[in-house]
Amino acid sequence: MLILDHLWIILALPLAGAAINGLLGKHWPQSRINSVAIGSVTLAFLAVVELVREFWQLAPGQIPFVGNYFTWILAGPFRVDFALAVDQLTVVMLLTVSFVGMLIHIYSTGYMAHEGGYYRFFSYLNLFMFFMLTLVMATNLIVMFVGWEGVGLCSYLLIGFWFLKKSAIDAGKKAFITTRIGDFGFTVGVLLVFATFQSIDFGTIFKSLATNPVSELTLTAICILLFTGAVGKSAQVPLYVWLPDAMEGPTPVSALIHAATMVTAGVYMVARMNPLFARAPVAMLIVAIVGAVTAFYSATIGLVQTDIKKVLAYSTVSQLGYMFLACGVGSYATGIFHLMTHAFFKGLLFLAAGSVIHAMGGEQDMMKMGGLAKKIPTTYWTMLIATLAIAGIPGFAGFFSKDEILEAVRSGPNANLILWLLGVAGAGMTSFYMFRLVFLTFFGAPRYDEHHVHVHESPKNMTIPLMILAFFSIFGGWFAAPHLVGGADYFGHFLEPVFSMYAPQPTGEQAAALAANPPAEAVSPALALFHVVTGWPVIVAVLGLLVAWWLYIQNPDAPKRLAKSVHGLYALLLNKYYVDEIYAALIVRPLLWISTNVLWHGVDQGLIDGVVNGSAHLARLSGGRLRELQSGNTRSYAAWVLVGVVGFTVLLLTLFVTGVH
Amino acid sequence: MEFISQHSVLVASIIKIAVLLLIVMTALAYLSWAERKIIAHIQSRWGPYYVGAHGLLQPLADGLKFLFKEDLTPPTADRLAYLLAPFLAFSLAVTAIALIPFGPPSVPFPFLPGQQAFSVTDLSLGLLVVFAITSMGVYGVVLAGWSSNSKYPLLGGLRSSAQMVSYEVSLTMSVVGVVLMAGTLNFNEIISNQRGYWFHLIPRWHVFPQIVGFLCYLIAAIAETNRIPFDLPEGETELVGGFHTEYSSFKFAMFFMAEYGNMITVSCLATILFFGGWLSPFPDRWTWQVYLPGASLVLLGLYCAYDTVTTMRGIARIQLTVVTLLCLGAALLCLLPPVAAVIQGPFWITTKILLFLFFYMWLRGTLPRFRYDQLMSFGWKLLLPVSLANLVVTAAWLMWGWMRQG
Amino acid sequence: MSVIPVSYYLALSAVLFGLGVIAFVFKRNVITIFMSIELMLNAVNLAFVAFARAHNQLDGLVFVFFVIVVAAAEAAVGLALVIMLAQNRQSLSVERMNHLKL
Amino acid sequence: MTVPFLLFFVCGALAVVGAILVIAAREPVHSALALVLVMVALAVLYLLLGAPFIAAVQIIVYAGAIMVLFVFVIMLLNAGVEERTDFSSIAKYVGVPLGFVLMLWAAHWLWHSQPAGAIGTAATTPAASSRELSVELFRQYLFPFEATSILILIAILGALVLAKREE
Repeated sequence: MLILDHLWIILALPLAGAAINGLLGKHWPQSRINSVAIGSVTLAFLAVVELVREFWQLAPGQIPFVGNYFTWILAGPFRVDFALAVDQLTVVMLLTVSFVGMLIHIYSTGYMAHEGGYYRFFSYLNLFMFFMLTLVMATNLIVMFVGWEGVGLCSYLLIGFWFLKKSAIDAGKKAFITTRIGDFGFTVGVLLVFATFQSIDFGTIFKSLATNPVSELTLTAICILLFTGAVGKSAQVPLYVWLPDAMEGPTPVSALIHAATMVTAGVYMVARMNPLFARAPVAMLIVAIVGAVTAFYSATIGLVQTDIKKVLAYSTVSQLGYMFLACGVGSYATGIFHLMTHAFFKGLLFLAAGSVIHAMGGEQDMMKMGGLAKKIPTTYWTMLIATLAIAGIPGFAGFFSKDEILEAVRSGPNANLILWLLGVAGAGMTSFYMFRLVFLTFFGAPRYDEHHVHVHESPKNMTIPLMILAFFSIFGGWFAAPHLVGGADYFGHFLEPVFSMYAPQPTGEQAAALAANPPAEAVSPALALFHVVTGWPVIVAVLGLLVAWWLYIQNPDAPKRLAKSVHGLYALLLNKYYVDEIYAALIVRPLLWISTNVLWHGVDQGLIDGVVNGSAHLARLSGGRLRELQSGNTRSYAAWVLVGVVGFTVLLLTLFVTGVH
Repeated sequence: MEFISQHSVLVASIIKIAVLLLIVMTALAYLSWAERKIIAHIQSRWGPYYVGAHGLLQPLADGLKFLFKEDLTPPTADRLAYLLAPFLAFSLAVTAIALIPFGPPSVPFPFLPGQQAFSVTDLSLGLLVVFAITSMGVYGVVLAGWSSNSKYPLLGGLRSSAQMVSYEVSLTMSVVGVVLMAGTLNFNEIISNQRGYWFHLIPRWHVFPQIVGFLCYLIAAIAETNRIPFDLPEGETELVGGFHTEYSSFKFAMFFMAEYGNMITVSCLATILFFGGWLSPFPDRWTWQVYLPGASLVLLGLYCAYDTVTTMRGIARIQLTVVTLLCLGAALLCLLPPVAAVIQGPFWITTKILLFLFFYMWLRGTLPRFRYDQLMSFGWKLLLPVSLANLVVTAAWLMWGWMRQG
Repeated sequence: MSVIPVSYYLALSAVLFGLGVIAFVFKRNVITIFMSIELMLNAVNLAFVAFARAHNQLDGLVFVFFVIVVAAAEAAVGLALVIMLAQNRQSLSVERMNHLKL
Repeated sequence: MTVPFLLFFVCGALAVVGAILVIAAREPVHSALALVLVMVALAVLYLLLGAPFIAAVQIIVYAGAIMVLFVFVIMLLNAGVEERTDFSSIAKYVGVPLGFVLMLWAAHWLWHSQPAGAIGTAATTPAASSRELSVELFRQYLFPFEATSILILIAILGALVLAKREE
């Protein structure tokens, strides 16, 4: 029980790395910084592996395994322990985060090799790992919130990493502020939780929830508030706007934070709070709707983007939408499953995209690429694999998870046809724009000036992570295969305790619903497989592939004509439905106006300064008067003191004289 | 008669005070004689010789001279303080002696039950009170220096006040060790704490364990009494007569006597604190020591007789004969067993005190004077740290002993 | 043995304190003003001892002890200050030390 | 009129006279001497109150050290008769009369007061032995005691720093 008894080690390692690099690394050679950064993260990953090994040996009664370190805040009934907990969900998250994180660290050493502020970058990355792990292992809302805000901070720092670029800084601010809006809801939610349960500790909350039920209204409020935070953090409609801009940051950052880990924090939180959501069907529905809408909506935007990273960003948003959709329909395990696979292939996509950009010498516009497949084969193949995975082509990781999600939406306990349609449509578009990306980038004739840009394959420390991730993008989902063909659901079964321990007893109509469509009756595996492979998701995916192929390989000038023919729609999509402009018009400008004219000129200059200056003036005035008293003659002072003494004596005697006599 | 029995305290005290005062005054007078003699012999001179045999009547003559000389006061002097100073100095010096026990408290006062014979008062805080009185002694010097309203006395007063205040600290500190060992501030208890013998021979006096403290005490005491080598307040070469330059006749005599009184006081303290006060240095089993007082007087008488016969001429011979007879008579008295038993304590303590006084004069005959900065740095930088260290060590040692007993 | 009421001692200490206060206000010499402070302290000490005696508790005496120590410290520092003052401006009268006034 | 009463009134009178002299004397040294008189009288009163240790400390520290220091400083600066300037009319017309008011009133009030729980100052109660006092001092009041020792140390250093002439 080395790690289980010392969970803090997992946190301490990246933190130490961050501290060392951040404080000392300024003038260090890159090799040393690398060893510190990668070393710390790798050790953390190994610790996690060891942790998993030990976790297997735990008796079911010992889960979740809580390590309590110190009481952080203690105010009346409000008690916050700095405690870490491990259960199945945590294990999955830990593995994903630390593994992908490690790979991306390694990748970064190659990608950032020629950038300034090298030590700063890795210090931030390690810090991010620290906060992310904290978030994942937290056992109460406050500690979770620490991680929550911490990753936000790191994201801000890293988006604005090139702080000389105005756009980068703006993007950073945008991300921070937008997520803050969500976090506000989250904070209120936490407070409401405490007000309701007199505790912010997960275990305590859930237990009390199971024993004495709370009014559904309250629960719905709590869930919606918490979900607001998730919406902000995980870039769902309507707060998704920051994520595309976040692509201003270095690509590894986009891969790690804005694809693989941080943005999934919202999903994780919702899954973690599943007992609450399970008892608030309205909130569940909202989650599902938001998820589905986001999935569809951002997919549409993704169709026409030309910036390679923007496309990926919108696909990320849409994939997150799928996860929420899964959570919304109550199959959290599937959501987490998709989270994991998504971490693999989306991380891979970004890294590959980064590799492409690297090869193109910083060019991000797909319209200026093309025909790279021969020049950078490794990148090409890995990217292709990732694309197949995300598109949901059978046999790849994404296929299993996404298919399960849609299956849950179609035939789960609270199925919903509309949401299913949205999801399927989104899936189709996903596959379309992903293949569009691949075709534009790697096929056709090069559209760049070959004399200036000389494309070159990335170094080993970039390509190897690509390959590893590619491997997982293929086989990362395979252990869900049996379930598809009606066999055992290993992943779901593994996670089940987390989602069933405090689950509410099924009410009448739910039981009826369960009875109505019983678990998939055991058909022959071959038949089941056939069903699945010919299911709608696959069909639309293939459809998307074909359309993309037809448009961008067969007759490359078709897209322009198409764009002309439906010009309005095209422009709408290209400008992302003008959402940024709408926000600017509706929120930002009024806010600016108010703060300028009312708060600044009115309150600040008029009121506050007035008060301050006025009081100062008053002080000077009265001081001038009082100065007469200050004769500078000690005896006078003594006399005044004496006056005071006599006054007080009189007072006291007149007050207490009766008591003494 | 019953008035006496009622106010036995009062009566006894008055009688004792009277006797003590008588003795002390005589002692003071003859100390000056002794000092002059001893210094003279150290410097191989005769010293006072003509007023009475061996100048034995010299003190009387001096006293008369002091009484009848003109008592002049500087016109610019501050009357009150000028008058107050010598009285303060003298009375305080003498008062301190009233607390010294000159014999064991067991000896009763004749005809008055429940009263001690040999100590005027037996306070539980005796040592502290003595220090209190001596600490007031500074005022005599300071006032004298200031009130004379002239340069040398002022400087002398400044010096002596600084000196006395500084050395008073180490004086007190050096004594605390003994107080710790005895666990009391009462003189008689301190003395009885020194009863007994090591190896049945060496008396359990505090000198042996507290040797460092004793040395510190000795030095500090000399400084405290403004004696050579610390007599800067009246360092003739620099300050003429120091603080009492302007004083003449009887006021001067009072300062003079005050100095001797202080000497006696500190000697008494040294004897009591470090040398077992009125305890005999010999084991009790040596019963013959009972006759030592008489024997010594006999020896003195015999010397006087010899001297009378051999060297004295004329009136001196008669005087010395009287002295001889007195000595022998006293010797006879002391040889009577009851008297001998009673006289033990006083005899021993007096002997020890006299030895100390002799030591003082001896020093004066031999040592040169310190420079003022030397004096100060010595007092603060050496004496005080050493005495403090001694205190700490003693305390630690005692603690260790207690802990070992558990 | 007759009993002296505590109130006598208290009254005496009050009188002494008052005189100390008057001295403080009345005197001009820095050193004398210091002395008047000492006088007040002494008066308070008397009250302390009287109370200690009246209630048969030692705490009062302990406080006197502390007061004396504090007085000693105060005298040490204060007099050093006075010396500096006298060296810097050739007067000990507080009425000549009105340089605080603008 | 028994002995304690006599002593009390004599010493009390001496103390008051001394205090008045402190004010009246124009020579600082005389003030100092008057203060010493007050202190000695108070010491006797302490004895009367059965606090011999405090009395001794009062004499040794107050009269024997602190006041000597005062006199010493007076001599050092040889401070003459103080000048009777009257720049502060407040002190003259408000301070002094108020002082009198305070004194007389408080004295009168206390004279008639009988503090709660006080049992007179019977000489029958035994004098506080230095042993008890020290036990109290080193057990209950150990920390304040140490604190005062630190205070003294600081005071010494401060005095040194102040009095030291910088070369």
